[in-house]
Amino acid sequence: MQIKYFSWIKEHIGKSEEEINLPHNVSTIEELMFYLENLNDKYKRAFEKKDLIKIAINKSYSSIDDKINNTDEIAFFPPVTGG
Amino acid sequence: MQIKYFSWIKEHIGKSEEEINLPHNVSTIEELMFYLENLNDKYKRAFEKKDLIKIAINKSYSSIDDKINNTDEIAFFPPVTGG
Amino acid sequence: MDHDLAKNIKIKIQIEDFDVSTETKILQYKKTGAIVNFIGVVRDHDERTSQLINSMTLEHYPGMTELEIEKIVLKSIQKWELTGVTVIHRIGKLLVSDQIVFVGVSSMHRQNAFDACNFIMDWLKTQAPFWKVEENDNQKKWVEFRQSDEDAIKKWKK
Amino acid sequence: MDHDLAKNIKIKIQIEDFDVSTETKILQYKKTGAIVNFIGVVRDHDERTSQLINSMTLEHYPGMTELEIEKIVLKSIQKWELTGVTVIHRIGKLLVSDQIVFVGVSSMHRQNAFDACNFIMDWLKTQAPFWKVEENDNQKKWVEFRQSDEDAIKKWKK
Repeated sequence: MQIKYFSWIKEHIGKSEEEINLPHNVSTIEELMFYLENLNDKYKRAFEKKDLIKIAINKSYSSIDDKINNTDEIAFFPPVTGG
Repeated sequence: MQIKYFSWIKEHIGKSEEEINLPHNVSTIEELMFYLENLNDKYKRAFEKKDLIKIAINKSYSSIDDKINNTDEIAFFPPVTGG
Repeated sequence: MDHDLAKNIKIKIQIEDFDVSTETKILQYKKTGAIVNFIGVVRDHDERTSQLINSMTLEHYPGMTELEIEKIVLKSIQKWELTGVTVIHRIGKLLVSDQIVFVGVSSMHRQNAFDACNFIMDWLKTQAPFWKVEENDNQKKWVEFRQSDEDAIKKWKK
Repeated sequence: MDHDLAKNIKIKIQIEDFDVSTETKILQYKKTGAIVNFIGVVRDHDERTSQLINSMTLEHYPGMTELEIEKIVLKSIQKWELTGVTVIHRIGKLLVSDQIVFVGVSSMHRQNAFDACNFIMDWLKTQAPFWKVEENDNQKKWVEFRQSDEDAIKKWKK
């Protein structure tokens, strides 16, 4: 599974993307976030303010309950500030 | 008194401006219009559709009841169509 | 009225064309975050009759036009916090696709710029003494005023 | 959707600057009577803290950005009768006074152009995945989202 991070989430984690193998017990975005934040303190800090984190599955806005699978591209980013 | 005509009012009357001496019995815009439309058929036709005629006294929108005097600049024109 | 803003108002009635990029740059001050431009152009047909046209000629009431536009612009800067306002209106003969009018408004925040530009256009359409005559090979025809323009200004009276 | 209009949609994410006059001309079709442009520019200060800035850098989510802007533009042409729509958003490092975004809408009638341009900007502000980081001599700071941008889209949900 491809995961992308943007803005301050990317900076907290220290990388803009990574490839992971989806663990067997992870089938939703919420479970993926829980899995990631328990990897180390960098992820913990990145996912601290969950209200402020937007999620995209395959470049489309998604919610925390959405199902995911190993071929998906997941992205985590803060509220957008362009324009 | 200076009188200016614009758009189709100007074309009906056949001139864009003229200098007149205000007759003694004319003290409002309404009386001036009555005086002008009785001069000849050109003016009569120009002032036929009174609802469609806008009035300015000294370059400021005015109404048919407004008082006028010999030093004023009066203008008659149709609803505006710029922009 | 903000003293600085008074310097940032430009009103021009001219025969010449205008350049939208140049006018946009002029509207840009240090505090400006948003610029909204309106550009009116000559359509190839009469709106009411759908008849094709070749050109139009714009006449106006020199002196009164500038005063009326100034009144509208002053109202807009009393209503919204703006950093600059430009109104340029062309007169004389214009061909299909020619630019007729430019209204540009700059502000710190975009909604003020959108509203002020919309407000100025709506009032200009009903108050500024310009008249259009449309021309094609066979005839010329004075454009009739539109009730929808009168109706448009009601939204600012709420 | 009008087949012709689909050809008149332009969406670009680019590092390079854009020219407002050129983009305005591109939006002009035979039926066009009105063009409304929005131009966002880099202010010299942070909105929340008022701290002066020297530059900002814009990053985005390539691929998703284009899809989100396309969705917004398609919504706008379903809602209003338009003749053309252009959205250009710059990325990378921008200095104070640089142009950030261009949204241009052309239509037969001005109110459609005003509303569609305003609608596209409001949705772009909350949906298109761009992030700004502001820079001055001492620090860099990710711009925080504004509640007022979230609130702005409510006017289109009535």
